[in-house]
Amino acid sequence: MKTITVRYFAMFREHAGLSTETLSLAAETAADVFAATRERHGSTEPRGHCKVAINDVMVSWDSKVEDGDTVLLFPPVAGG
Amino acid sequence: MKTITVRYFAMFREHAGLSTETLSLAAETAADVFAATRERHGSTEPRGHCKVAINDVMVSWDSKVEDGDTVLLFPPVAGG
Amino acid sequence: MLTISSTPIQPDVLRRRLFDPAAGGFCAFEGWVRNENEGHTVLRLEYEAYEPLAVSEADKIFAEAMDRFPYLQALCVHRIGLLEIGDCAVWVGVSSPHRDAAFRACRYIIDEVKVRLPIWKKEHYVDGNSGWVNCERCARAS
Amino acid sequence: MLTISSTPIQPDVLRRRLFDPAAGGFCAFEGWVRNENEGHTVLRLEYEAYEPLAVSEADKIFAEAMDRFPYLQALCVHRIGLLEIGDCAVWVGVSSPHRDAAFRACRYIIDEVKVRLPIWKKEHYVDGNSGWVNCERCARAS
Repeated sequence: MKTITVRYFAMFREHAGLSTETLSLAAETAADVFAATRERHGSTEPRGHCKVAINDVMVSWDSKVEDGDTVLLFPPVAGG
Repeated sequence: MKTITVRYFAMFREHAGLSTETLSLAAETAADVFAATRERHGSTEPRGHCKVAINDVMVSWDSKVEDGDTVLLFPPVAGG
Repeated sequence: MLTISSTPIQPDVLRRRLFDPAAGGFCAFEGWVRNENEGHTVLRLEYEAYEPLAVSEADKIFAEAMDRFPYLQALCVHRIGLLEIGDCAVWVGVSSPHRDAAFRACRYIIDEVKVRLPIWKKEHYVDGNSGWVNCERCARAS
Repeated sequence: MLTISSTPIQPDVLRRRLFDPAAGGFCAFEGWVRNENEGHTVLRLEYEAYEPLAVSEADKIFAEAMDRFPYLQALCVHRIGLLEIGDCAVWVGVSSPHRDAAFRACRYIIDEVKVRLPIWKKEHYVDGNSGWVNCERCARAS
């Protein structure tokens, strides 16, 4: 198990009802963290246009997560 | 012969040394007026990108001029 | 350079910062909050950004624009917080020796800002509902 | 609408005149006097316009832009007289529901203004010479 801090933004934060939580997860990749939080909060948003960062660096969903990482989950964006 | 008032703009005015003059010309068209003023002032500017208006309406070079008309001769433009 | 601002954008101050004696053209784009979106009457908008990554992603966008359409100076400011109809949500300005590069770089920057930056927009409708908005390109693709 | 002005252009005043609650995008272009043209160091510029026909030809340009890229509001102001480096010689602004029409209409208007309006530009160079400038498209064609 790894200790992962997850940060939620915009609709993810509203859906989870919190902006940050620290979880104990058996996750290997960023995609695993996304799946675990989806299940945890009963979210139905598809991963399609979402993005993810680990420790403030944008990464792909198959990037590995390490014990102590902070994973940022970004719902679909709409600037401007 | 027709009495034609000619107005010169920008380089045409500088070349002619005046902005308006009233001439007695045997001109049929705007092109004839252009040719007559070229000869009169020894100008060498080709007609290519020049434009002409008669009585404040843009016209083509083959437009007829009438006695009493004001012909405006516009050298190549460069707005902005 | 991108700046995230929680106070009103001041276009006149920003354009002065792009002055350059070699600049012959300046192009600016502003995104304004309008009263309608996809058939809903909009009352106001709420923007949220994750600033550290918005800034670093914008740096990449500005560098890409420079590669494609060499310009002299460029700036982008994006509002966050609650905005009313007519408020300026985003400002992009580009100065360049010639107008073609100014137009194209400005267009490139705003197009990419809208789809790549971690910025989210929530619309509040006249019927009391509200909703998070997807970027246009994403909405079309999904 | 085109205005010919012998006093400095005020972009911030002009953009406010284009506000429209249905406008989601606003695009502006400014032509600035730059310090160089085709290898000559420019000291200042002098613009001359024949206003009655500049205004009527601009009306046609605005109508053509509206046909092609429907917009909400558009304005153009062109300076005449003596201008220094960095001065704004021409300002075009367009507001529209979406940004694509704002960009395209603004580009169309400035492109046509530069080649069709009876406006002439005389450059004064650092070497004491001066010269009347042809529009870019004309210069290329001739």
